[in-house]
Amino acid sequence: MKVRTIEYYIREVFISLRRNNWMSVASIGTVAVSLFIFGMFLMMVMNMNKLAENMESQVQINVYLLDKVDREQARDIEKDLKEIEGVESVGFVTKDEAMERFKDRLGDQKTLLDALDETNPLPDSFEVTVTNPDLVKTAAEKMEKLDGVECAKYGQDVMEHLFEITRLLRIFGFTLMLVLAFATLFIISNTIRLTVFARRKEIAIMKYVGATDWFIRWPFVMEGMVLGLFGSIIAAMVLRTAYTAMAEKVYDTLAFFPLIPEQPFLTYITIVVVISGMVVGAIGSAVSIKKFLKV
Amino acid sequence: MKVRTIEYYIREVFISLRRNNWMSVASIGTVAVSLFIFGMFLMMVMNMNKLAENMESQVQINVYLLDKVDREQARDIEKDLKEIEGVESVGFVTKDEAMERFKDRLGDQKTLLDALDETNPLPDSFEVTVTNPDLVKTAAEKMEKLDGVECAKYGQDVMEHLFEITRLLRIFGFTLMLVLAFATLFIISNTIRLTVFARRKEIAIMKYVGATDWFIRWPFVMEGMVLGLFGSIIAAMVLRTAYTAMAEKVYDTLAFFPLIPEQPFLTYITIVVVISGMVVGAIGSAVSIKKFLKV
Amino acid sequence: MGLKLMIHMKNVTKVYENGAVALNNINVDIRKGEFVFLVGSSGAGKSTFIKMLFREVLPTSGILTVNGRDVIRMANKEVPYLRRSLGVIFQDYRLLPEKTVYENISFAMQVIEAPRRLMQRSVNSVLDIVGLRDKYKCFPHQLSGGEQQRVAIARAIVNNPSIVIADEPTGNLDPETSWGIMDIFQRINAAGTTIVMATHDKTIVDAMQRRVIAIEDGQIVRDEAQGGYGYES
Amino acid sequence: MGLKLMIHMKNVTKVYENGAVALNNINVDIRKGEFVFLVGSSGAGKSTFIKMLFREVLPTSGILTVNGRDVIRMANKEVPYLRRSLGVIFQDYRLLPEKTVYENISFAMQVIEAPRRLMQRSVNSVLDIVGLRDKYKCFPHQLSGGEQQRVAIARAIVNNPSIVIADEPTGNLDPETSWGIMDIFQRINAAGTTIVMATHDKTIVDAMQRRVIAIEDGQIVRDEAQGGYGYES
Ligand SMILES: Nc1ncnc2c1ncn2[C@@H]1O[C@H](COP(=O)(O)OP(=O)(O)OP(=O)(O)O)[C@@H](O)[C@H]1O
Ligand SMILES: Nc1ncnc2c1ncn2[C@@H]1O[C@H](COP(=O)(O)OP(=O)(O)OP(=O)(O)O)[C@@H](O)[C@H]1O
Ligand SMILES: [Mg+2]
Ligand SMILES: [Mg+2]
Repeated sequence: MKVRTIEYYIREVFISLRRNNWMSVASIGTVAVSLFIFGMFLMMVMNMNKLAENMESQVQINVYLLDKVDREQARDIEKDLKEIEGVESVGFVTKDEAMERFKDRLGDQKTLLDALDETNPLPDSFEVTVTNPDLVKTAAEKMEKLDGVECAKYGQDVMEHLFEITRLLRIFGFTLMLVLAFATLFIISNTIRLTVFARRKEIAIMKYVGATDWFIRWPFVMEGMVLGLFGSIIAAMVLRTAYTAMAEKVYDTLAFFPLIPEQPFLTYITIVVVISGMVVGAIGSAVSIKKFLKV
Repeated sequence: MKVRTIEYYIREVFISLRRNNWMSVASIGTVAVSLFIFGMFLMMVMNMNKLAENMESQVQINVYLLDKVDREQARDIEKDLKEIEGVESVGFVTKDEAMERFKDRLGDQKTLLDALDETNPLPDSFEVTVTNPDLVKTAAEKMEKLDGVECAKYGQDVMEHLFEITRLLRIFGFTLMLVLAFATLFIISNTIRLTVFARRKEIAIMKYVGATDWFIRWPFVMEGMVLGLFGSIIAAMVLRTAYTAMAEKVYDTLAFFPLIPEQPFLTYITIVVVISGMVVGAIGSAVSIKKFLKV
Repeated sequence: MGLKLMIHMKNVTKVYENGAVALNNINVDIRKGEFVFLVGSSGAGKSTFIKMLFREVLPTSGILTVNGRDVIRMANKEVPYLRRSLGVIFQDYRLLPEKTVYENISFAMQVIEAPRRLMQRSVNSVLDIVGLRDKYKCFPHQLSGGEQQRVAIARAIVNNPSIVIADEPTGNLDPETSWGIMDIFQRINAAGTTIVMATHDKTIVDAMQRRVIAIEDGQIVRDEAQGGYGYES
Repeated sequence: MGLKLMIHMKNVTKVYENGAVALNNINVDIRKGEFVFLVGSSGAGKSTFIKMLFREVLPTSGILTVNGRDVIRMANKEVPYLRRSLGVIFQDYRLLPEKTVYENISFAMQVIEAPRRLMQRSVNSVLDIVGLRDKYKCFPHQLSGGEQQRVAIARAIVNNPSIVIADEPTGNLDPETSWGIMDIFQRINAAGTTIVMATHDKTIVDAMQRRVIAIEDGQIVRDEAQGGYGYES
């Protein structure tokens, strides 16, 4: 392939975008809109996933100590706990702290505890977080076997409930993403196919004049790529602006919500969107043109 | 307009769908896919909304009675409560029931209550639900003024938190729907525009032979409508199947989730999808053809 | 010549958007029943002349009336009715690619909401006239160049228009078939139809001895009541 | 006649998908440097004959070689190279609608990756030959019928093909311009190019006295080394 010809291809792409400007605008618009939708849900699903992770990571094991255990022994137990597989962090909670928290939880009904006078029946305990929810059960069993530990509780039913939810959230998110990816692919390649279809006569004429398939195909593929590029840049820009605006709103009003921080998330999304746009555009063109080359 | 001509229009639509079958399939596909996405999110948003409503409706005011109030008086208070603006339902909770629930809530720590021996310091109470969350505050104030009522509590901070979330959920859902509606509109009309564009020469020829604008436009508009109809029927069918399958899964594993029941929800969704498909198809055609009629 | 004025052009000039002057100050009157040949070399302005008559192209200046209608100041929604009174044979045929021969011709009758019975009869009769009865089911791309041209001719005459406007109607026809077409034109002309025909066919023009308008570089250089093609070649 | 065989047809038959028999058992040999007129009435099969030469249409049966290549058994990827050795003027022009006159002609040279300098020179020179130098910037829809036809002619000859295949190349040209084109054909023919031309133009065929192949109803009815158009009309 001569430099001359490559130069010709490139010039060809831009001339064609300009002369078929009506169709170019239509397909850039469609690419932009469908990638925007795709990107929006990619962001949503990723945030949902983050939320699920966050919820899971909050699962903790409470390790209650026997009354007779003193601070010295407690430190030893802490060391042992840290050596158990999957344990991420270990925090000590004195019986007084436990009582405070209990009172907070009771709220209205804390007057009930007045009946206890000054005695505190709660034990000292450790709060242990575990890296992987699957390890919770075995870890808790190991903990109960340690000297000085009365019991290790981890809210079995709540946790299972939670896992069920996050699992569904993940399956749903993944299905959604798959469906949307196909839909986007379908819509973009369909649009490009229609623009190629509108130019099928031109393609035939080129062949009759002696052009090889690749000579005809290259400018089309590059044009598809450029259409995809322009469309996806528009989509990416809108997505970035929208996410930033939304993030601000969420920080203001729902500070506890674990939103994925803008950077490097947005960069990542931009790359995904722009690359999908270009690839789908190029492949869409290449595939659509095929049937019209058979003359 | 003669019957002959109407007959001609109808025949024309089906001949054209068949002869331009390649383009027909492309646009029916695009309509189906984009309406499917739209319908999927319509369903999602409506369910989210239901969830929000459900959460809000669970906001309740606990009206605690003075110890001295007997059952007779309690019945009077119940009547008074029901007359307060915005009150939806009133349920009586005896002090024993309250203790049972309290024990359940404490879970692990219920041994604490052993210290109370057999005394029950909890009062009788009413659980009052309110139709509109905005009315909660004033209703609670009125309740506290009633004879025999010690206090009326409604978890102010939790509720405000919840409202914030449901409000955001609603805004987000509404924005999503708006964005998706525009996107669907844009994609479908763009696709139809491309198919009309591919036939612009035909339109010009018809005009040169003396056809009026409406004579040319009718078959196109009807064709757009039929394309939209076919596409939307496919979308609706897939949506119905998917929702039923999903509902089954949710009932199995997340029984507490307040999913909207399939009927009449799916009928409603089907109607919305099919009508939008037809309307967008018809209007898309009518608008796209306009510029090519100017010869 | 007290007959009705079918086409009236006064100081008509056409300059295309790119600056090309296609017609320059044309004055022509054509009366009912005339048979006019429009001759001139390639690019002289014949097609532009013809396209103005059915308002594909609007004159840049001047006065143009066709069949009593002011083509320039006509409302948009009147244009279809002007076109229905004309039978136009386009230089590039302009057949509907997705319609069969039969449908292409009957389309011109659908447009005027003709009764179905009449339609079938008329279409079959013009198909006979142009010799394409057995090709009625073909699509344009399944026809030879000359066959397509004959479909265009059939479509133009099927409605018995008051003026037939033909742009190079025999360009892709062999001499024999061309003469067949000219016979048809002479017959419908004898029945009162005005005919305006742009052509390059010297043999036909010379043999027919009808009115000849010669255009060169956008101007009328000759207008003879009974002329020949001109210039020996 | 020891010259190279450029076109060889043996028992070639073409039946279209709808059952139309366009050519029936054709046997023709055309040698380097010949100038052949293909005549016959509308729908006789001339365009089908010509379309087979550059493989737009594949024969249903028979043997066909063009320029030494077996057109029927040729691999798909060889087709462009067959077409590049031919200069084809299509009956329906087939200009690229979104390209200017200059681009349409230079496209045929882009395809063979000709150096830019040569391309500019060649395109300008053929534009001069067909008399369209000042229209080089126009798009096809801005040209008259004859001008479009001349662009098609220019594109066909710009690469100095070894065979020029012309389907009705003067159908939309006035006699004077037609003779100009014939002069060009005679010049390139004298330089060794083989020319096959389907035409309805009796005057030209009669005047040139070259080989004439007459087709009727898909069969060769006459093949004369120095013939005329035949049949008086
Ligand atoms: N694609 C096709 N499908 C079916 N029939 C066809 C097709 N192309 C041509 N024909 C038929 O084959 C016959 C020969 O056509 P061809 O185009 O070769 O004629 P021609 O000699 O070039 O005529 P003309 O002088 O009118 O151009 C005609 O009867 C035509 O209707
Ligand atoms: N749409 C257009 N835009 C610009 N210039 C045009 C347009 N149509 C025609 N022309 C130019 O106007 C002049 C007259 O064109 P016209 O088509 O009327 O010629 P013609 O006499 O019909 O020629 P032919 O015999 O070749 O068909 C030509 O020079 C042509 O290039
Ligand atoms: Mg013309
Ligand atoms: Mg032909």
